[in-house]
Amino acid sequence: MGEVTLGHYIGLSVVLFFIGALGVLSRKNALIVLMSIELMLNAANLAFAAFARRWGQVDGHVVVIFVIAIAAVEAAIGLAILVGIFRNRQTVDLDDMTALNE
Amino acid sequence: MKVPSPRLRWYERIYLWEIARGMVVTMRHMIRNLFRQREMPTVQWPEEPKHLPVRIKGRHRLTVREDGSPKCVACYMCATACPARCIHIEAEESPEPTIEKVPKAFDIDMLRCVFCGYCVEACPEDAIRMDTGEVSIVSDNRDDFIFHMDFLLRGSGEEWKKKRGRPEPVEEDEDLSSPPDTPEETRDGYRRRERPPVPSSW
Amino acid sequence: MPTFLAHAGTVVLVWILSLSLVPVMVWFERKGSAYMQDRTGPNRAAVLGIRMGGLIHTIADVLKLIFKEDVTPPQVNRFYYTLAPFLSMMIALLTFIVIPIADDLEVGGHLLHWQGLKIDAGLIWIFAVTTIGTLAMILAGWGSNNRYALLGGMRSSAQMISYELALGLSVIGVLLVYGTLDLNEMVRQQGELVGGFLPKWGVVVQPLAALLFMTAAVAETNRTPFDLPEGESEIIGYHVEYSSLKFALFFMAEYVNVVVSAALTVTLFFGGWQIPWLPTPVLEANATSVLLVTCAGVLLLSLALAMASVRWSHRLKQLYTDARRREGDFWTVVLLLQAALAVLVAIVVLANPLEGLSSQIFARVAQFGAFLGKVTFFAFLFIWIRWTLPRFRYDQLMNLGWKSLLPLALLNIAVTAVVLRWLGR
Amino acid sequence: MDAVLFWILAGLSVVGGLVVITGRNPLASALALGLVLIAIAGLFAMLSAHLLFILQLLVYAGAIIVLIVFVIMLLDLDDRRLGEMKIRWGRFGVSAAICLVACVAVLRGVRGLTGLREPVHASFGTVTDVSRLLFGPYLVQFEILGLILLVGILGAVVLAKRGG
Repeated sequence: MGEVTLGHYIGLSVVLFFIGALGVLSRKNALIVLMSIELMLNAANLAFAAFARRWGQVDGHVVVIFVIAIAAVEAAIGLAILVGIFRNRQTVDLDDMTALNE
Repeated sequence: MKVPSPRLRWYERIYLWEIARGMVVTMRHMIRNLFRQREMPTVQWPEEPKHLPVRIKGRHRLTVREDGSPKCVACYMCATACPARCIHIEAEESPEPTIEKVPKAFDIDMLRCVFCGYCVEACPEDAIRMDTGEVSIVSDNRDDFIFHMDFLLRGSGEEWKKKRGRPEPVEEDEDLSSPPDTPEETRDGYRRRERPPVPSSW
Repeated sequence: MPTFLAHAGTVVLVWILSLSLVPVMVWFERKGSAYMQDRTGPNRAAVLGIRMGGLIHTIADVLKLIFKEDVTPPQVNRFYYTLAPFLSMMIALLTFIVIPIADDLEVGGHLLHWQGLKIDAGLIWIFAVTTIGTLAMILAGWGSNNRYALLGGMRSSAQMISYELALGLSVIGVLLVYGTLDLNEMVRQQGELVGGFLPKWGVVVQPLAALLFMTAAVAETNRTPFDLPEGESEIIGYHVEYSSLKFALFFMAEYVNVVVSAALTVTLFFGGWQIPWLPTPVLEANATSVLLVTCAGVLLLSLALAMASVRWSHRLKQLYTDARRREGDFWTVVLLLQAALAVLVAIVVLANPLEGLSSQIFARVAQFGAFLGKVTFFAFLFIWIRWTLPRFRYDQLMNLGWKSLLPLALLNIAVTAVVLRWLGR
Repeated sequence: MDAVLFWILAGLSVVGGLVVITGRNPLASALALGLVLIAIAGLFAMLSAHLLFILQLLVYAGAIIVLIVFVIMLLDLDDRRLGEMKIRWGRFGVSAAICLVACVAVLRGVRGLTGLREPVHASFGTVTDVSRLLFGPYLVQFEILGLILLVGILGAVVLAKRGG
């Protein structure tokens, strides 16, 4: 197994970030896109926490707390918008939301 | 109809005082029952006999004539009246000239019986009664619940008398509107009996 | 590594504790409710004639629930349906591990914490884990694929979320007073005295918070008067479709939750493992006399009960012909043995008084006993409340949570902050 | 010990992440996301970030996942609508290729990072430690964060009300 270094954590963070990015790019379901964004935010959080541990400074933790709070707000607002859209259009498919395009 | 809700005082509206009062009530009951268990109204059946009304409809019995033969004339009235169809009668000719038929078999399926008492009402000969007072009919075998004629008749004999704890009430010209041989102190419909101690627990 | 082992041991200890309190809770529930309603309650099931006042019925119940057929309705979503009860039980058990059950003990240079998870944000841990508990209810309701179960699940999760706010905010006042999130540190501070004679328990310094917390805790554990999520007989709850062991898991999780709530109430507001007026150093110094007093108490109590038991035994022999007639004799013997044990311990202690490590260990055991006693009392209080109060209607429930408890909790925070500032802390 | 734990948690989070983006049913995605978040909470604990560990559980695993699950149930996506939500494998493949290339590129750069063996002081990442920064140098940002949360609450309420 070897020793776990900073590289491992950052590598995991990168992999998770790109999984999230893949979800955002390829899925059309707004719910899953929202969840993928949460995934990306978490990947970033992990990197922050790992660097904070590496340099022995908790400033990184403060940033993570900010990100968590913002993610909570984002989820709340995003889901509220989603519910609103679903009420009006009976769909959560992002490709159908082209009202401004027509 | 609109029922006006009572105006609550301030201490009633914040509930706390009333909750405390309610909890005192339940705790009082609990403590009283914990230390005076024998006064609890629960009847510890079967260790303790159940106080049944005298005229409760219990298991059926078939009444007998003075010579011991069944009063039943196999007229099928009871079987016809039975809503649960639990009475099964087979008739045969009677040896006596004054009686036309007697039952060869008289079975009651107690698993189907609903204890409605219509058979007793229907009987023109006062041959079937439900005054045994036996309501707990228990077995672990289905066959035991089909009561045959000999048991239904024997139930009116010594064994039944012992169980009943009072003299056999069968009289030819008895007044059926009031329970027979009812002692004065049980006129309220309940037999008073010394209650044995209730099993207590910790 | 020894510290790790000690933590693991404590986790196992508190789990055994919380799980073994479940049958006791069920016993309280059945026998207590029976006596409150002038009934006798369960008194038949017996092992070799020993009925233990109906406690054996709980074992019978457990056996029944285990061996019952596990009916899984065909329309359910099997994965979520199976996951939910396990999640619910797991979360109930996870909550308990941050609660300290005795003071720290220093052995051979290692500081042993009698707390499964030694974490300085212990209080937030409890809220973090209980929030996930909501998920178990939603999953149970949704996975059952039954609209009544789904409505029950939604209702209960809405209730949980609403009361979690009140629960969390009511605790903030306590946080302000003690200035820490560490539960063990909080308990240690509750050993001090206020005004020279009152122990500085949470309920003394934060009475309103204690009241709010206990109300919200009853609601969180879904017990009467807030038991709409279950509503056994009238409105169907989220676990209608469950049977056998899966139902038993929900059932046990509820009781573990009650124990956890009681333990948390005790830890935050009633001094945790503190024995009033006997902080740890004093307790260690006077270990011998405390133990002797305890022995004397046990001796007197056992003798009194043994006398009652002899009378009771006489009555049993008149009443029964089977093995149950010997139960009184059994208890008499057990109580006399207990009395003898107390005498023996007292003699041993008089010969060589407790000092050093033994007195420290005795102090921890005594504190654990105090904690256990308090937890049992509060667990009984929940049951007592259940059999006293009628159930709330759903709108009343929401009104109480959002319009009464929440503003009061906020008010409590503001007042506490102002007072603390004024006192100059 | 640490390495085993890391690889277990890392494996859980990656598998969970893949389930999140490939799940047909949003509920499966949401639960997988919960798994990822709990695994990441575990990683936080391994990085001795005590407060973050608990906050991750409280806010993410507790609140956000429950919120998402609630919304999924409110939306009542039936089988027909779920059928329309099939993954377009063409688009998915192209995106996956791009992401894979980018991921490998970044990972090559990451490989050189070492360290993490140095011990940190005992109170690292505890509530006291983090809040000393939070209420010190970052006080203004923290207050702004509170404001954002307030605005977020109001916004969510307004959005939810207007729709009905």
